[in-house]
Amino acid sequence: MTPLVAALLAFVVAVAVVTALARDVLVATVAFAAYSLGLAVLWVVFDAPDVALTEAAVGAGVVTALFVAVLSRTTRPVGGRSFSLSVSPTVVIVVGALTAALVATVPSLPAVGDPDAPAFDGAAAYYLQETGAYGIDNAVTAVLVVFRGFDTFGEIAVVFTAVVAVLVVRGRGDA
Amino acid sequence: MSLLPVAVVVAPAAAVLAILYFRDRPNVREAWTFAAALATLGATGWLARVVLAGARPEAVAGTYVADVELSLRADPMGAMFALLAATLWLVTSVYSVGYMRGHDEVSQGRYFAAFAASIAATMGVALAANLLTLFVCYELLTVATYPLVVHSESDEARAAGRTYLLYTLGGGVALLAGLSLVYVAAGTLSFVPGGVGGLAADPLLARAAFGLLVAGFGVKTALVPLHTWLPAAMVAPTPVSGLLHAVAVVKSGAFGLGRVVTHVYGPETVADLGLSLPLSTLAAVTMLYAGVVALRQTRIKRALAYSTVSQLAYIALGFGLAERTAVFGALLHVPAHAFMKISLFFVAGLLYVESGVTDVDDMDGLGRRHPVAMAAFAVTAAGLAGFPLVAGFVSKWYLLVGSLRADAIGFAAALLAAGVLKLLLFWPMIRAAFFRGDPLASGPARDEAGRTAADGGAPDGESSASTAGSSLSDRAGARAWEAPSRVWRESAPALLVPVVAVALGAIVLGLVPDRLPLFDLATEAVAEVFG
Amino acid sequence: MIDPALLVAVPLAGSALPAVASRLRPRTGWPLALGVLLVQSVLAVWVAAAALAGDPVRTQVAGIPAPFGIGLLVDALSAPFVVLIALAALAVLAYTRRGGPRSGAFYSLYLLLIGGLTGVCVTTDVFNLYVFLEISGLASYGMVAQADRGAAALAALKYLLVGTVGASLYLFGVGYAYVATGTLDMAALRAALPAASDPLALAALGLMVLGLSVKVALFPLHTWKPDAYEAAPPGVAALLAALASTVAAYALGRLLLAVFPGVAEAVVDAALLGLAAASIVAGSLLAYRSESVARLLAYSSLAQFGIVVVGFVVATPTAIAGSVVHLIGHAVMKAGSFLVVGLLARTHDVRTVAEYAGLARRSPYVSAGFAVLALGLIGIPPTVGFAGKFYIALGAIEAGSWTAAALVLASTLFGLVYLGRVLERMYVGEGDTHAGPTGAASPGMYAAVAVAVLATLALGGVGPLVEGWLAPVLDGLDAGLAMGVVP
Amino acid sequence: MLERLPYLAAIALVGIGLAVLVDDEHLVKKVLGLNVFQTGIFLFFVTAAAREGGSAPNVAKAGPYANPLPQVLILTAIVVGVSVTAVALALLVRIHAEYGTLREDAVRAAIEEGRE
Repeated sequence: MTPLVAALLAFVVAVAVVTALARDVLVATVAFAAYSLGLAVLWVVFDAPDVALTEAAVGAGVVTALFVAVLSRTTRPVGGRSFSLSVSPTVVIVVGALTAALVATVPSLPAVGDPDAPAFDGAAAYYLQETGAYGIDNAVTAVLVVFRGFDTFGEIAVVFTAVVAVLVVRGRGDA
Repeated sequence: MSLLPVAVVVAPAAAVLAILYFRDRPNVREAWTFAAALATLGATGWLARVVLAGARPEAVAGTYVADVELSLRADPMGAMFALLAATLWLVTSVYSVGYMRGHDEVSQGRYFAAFAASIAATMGVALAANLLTLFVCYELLTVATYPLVVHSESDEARAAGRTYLLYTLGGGVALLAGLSLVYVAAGTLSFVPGGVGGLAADPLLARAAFGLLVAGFGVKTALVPLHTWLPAAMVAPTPVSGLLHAVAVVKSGAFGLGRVVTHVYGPETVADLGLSLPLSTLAAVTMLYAGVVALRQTRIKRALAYSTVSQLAYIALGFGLAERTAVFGALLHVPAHAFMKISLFFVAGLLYVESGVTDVDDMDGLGRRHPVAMAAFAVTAAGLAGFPLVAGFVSKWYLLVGSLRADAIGFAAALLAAGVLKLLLFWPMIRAAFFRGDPLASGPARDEAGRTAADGGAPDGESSASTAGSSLSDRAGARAWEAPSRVWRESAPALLVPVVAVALGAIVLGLVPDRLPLFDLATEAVAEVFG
Repeated sequence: MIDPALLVAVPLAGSALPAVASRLRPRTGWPLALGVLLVQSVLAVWVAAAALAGDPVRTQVAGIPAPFGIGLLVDALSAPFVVLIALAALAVLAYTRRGGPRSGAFYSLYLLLIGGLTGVCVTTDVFNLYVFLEISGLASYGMVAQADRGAAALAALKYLLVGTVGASLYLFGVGYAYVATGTLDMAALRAALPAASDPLALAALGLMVLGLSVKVALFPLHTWKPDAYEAAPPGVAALLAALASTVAAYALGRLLLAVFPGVAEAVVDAALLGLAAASIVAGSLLAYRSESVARLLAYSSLAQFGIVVVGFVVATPTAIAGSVVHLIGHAVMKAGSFLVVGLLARTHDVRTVAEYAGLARRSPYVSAGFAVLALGLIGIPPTVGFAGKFYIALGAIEAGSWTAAALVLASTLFGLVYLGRVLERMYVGEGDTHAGPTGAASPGMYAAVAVAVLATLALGGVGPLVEGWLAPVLDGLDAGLAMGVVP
Repeated sequence: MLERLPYLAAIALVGIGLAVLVDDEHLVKKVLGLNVFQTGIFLFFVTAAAREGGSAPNVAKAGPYANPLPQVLILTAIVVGVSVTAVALALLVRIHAEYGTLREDAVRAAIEEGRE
């Protein structure tokens, strides 16, 4: 656990809290963009450059742009305090219970970076070993297009579904 | 594989569709009812002959759920019930036409269709070869009779319909739970004369299952405290009360109870598990309680309903004793009570249609206005009280002997006490009808056809609106078939003939019971069960 | 033999056709969707028949061996659902030709939904299942929003938010399962999980079950359902009622049976039984209090899926067969009911229980059909609704789970209370019995309803068949093998 | 516990996101909450992929490598998440066009009003 990781995690959680509490949705959106960038850096630190690239481009870029575009077409609340601190007790109980249950599992999780964790056996080891055979250096790419290409096919379908759904929602599906 | 049992069920079922299709053409519609009733009676009669000759025709529709087949099998007990239902359906159809037209009821197409469907379901109950098939038909019977209960569509009828459904489907749930337990315990649901065996292996489970089955069938048998739906359901038109709530529905419950005792557990197992005493006690309590409550009723139909509750308990008691003679008595009491009670209901309906009388207090002098009908009433009432020479005597005699043979003196005393209660119930009615009052001075005002003017005297929610709403000229012009009621002052023949027929049936059952196929079938059934 | 991958690929690839073609020529969406679905149905029936007649049909996509690649499997458990999806899609399609919506994009979503749901049914990879869950989810959000009313957009958004939370919780569970075992393949998971440290397996199970429970809409995770079903166009409501929750429940069952048996069984069973009981009771109560018939039917689904979950918890062969029968039966009956609701809204402009009064006289045939469907939902024999419940109750008794048995049996009475209300109004309610029709319906709409009614009756005896199909698969389960998957 | 800090952070993000999603009346905030919620789960996966002294899973370089599989899963999940967000935002635009507000309570009130 490097201090860098700890600092990044602290930043990400802090910005997430700002996103949560900001009453002005534009402030929240900007905070969310910062949050995405923080995550992207975190992905790099965790040796996931492909995820980092996608997060920076899609998460911080496209999503933020979409939010801003929506906000520019709609109104946003003005006036009053900048942060809202009131949360309903039910939400606190439900979310708190889920969070507490999840935290209780943390000690059982393998330590971060533990090379003996089960996740490094099995499928992952197979992928790393076989990647070369397909003439691809980047194991992530190989898994994406070869070993789990069916997921990627599904992913394309998800994007297409979203496009069509947006058309339908915007009322442009009638042709 | 035989088509005969199938025909018995399909004949009334097929009539449902025809009746619905011709719902707006009364004569064609009723023709279908009669054709189906005759066909059903013919098929049932043939079936009874075949069964008496020793055959057991069977029809299997295939495995339904788990390993249980949906199948029909005619044995003496089932054939007896089927024959009874078929006979009374024909009689009731005649009466229904008279009653429904005479009373100008709404939705007659639905009425006759539901009636035929109820008979089809009853036939299924009678001929079911296993508990699951019986259950399926039992539930369908509930569904099919619901439209009859709510027929008038008044608030009271709807409330009664809700009560009816909750009780009977609740009973169905208990029944389903019970049969599931039996299936898990015994591995089969088939009816075997004398019991399937193996049920005593787990006494606790077997007792729980028996309790659930009794509760399930007990609802329709109207065992106290599951009986309250029955008086409420008297809101239905009288022929419905007659056939369904004195014969098809309640007898399906009693019949199911009998099946459980004789063909699922078997009399021996019932005795071994100590189930005989609780069931008999429950029956005896019902018998006496309902007998007392009946005395306090002011409406004729409600009094009859409580009398039914009491009489059904006789049958339950006979099965509960699980003794040869008592079971025989219980089986005989099924047709005996059916004939007697249906004629009482028919008379009650006749009095309402012809004279507008619904209350016991209004019966003064009716014996002079309706001598034939009231004579039939008196005779069958006497039979219910246990007088010799009428159907009720024979069956009660066997029940009495059976309870003595089972060394159950207490139950024998209860039987006698219940007979006295019947006497107390019916004697005031008969005395009022024949020995009191002036028919023209008492009771509600009548028009020349002997019908009530709108007087709010409708029986248990039966819509008086239809009577009040149509003017006299309407009736005279449009209803040519009403004319006979003026020619023959007694009552309309469509009403009176069925009354006389069932009353004669009750007398024949009392005079020469052993000459009738019903008696032979009951004898055969007992022989099968007790070996 | 046909590759099961085609079952997924055909509708997903075919979904491009209606959207594109209807831009070039209007009104080509419906026939194209019909064509794709016909192909799909033939494939589905063919594969299912092969799987039920002999060994399960399986494939490893792109030839990557199990457990490293993604496996697809049509066995006795998934085959009925594959066929159900294809045929229900065809029947509802017949309805939508006139009942609408009719845009090309809508039919693209329609095919995407079918492809996604089929994918959920055939995949044996827990992450792949997530992807298909999201495809079908996105498609259904879009389809709900297709309705003109403004409320539809809010209902769709609520559906989207809750549905995505459900899918994400499931994904979280996949994460735990993967961290604990290093694999995503169901069979390999089953083999590895008992060895995994307990809290992780329990967390994986808990999150996956929680996520799928949201999709199934078990109480109290149901809040999206009534709004979505009420706001959606009738055809969409029927399709979703038939398939969306059904397929999620299938996935739940598959996970419980094929992946997680043995993981903290007592706790999990108690929790699931509690969830099911809450669904049965609360769903019935909410249904009873609904004024809108569509909402009533949506709430009734809570209770019905509660019963299905009971079957999966009891998990004897009888109970599992019961859950499968009840899932299929409920799909048919509930879809049919929603089609009737749409039909009546169109022909008589009625939507609430009060407005249904006296409908039996105004529209006798449709009312009779609805009565059969409602009796089936209550569980009256000989409909399929009874068969499923009876099997589940029988299985519960065999297993000695008296609470479960009592719950299932009692649910009949609950059903009677909330559906009896509607039937009573329709048949003996005091209503405007003479008002004429306000709109016309197409033969396709009537045909779709008739198919549902006939299937409700005809499927009543399907139990022994399903039991027979499932027996070999469940035998493998008892032997400690993952369902239908050779170790 | 400290060496598992990223897991705790992931759970915290899930909790924060879920709370916003459930509690906030503003529909845009709900969608933002959904995104935070999802990315919390992504963090869980990517953390599980990290390896002590490892490098990005490029087999041309020397190992040991981070686990490529969770990374691939998250690549897919990110795209799914964006797709969902896009549809959600399209719905928001339509709701705003219809009711002129994006506060859930206000929209509900408007719908109720329209019904009466």
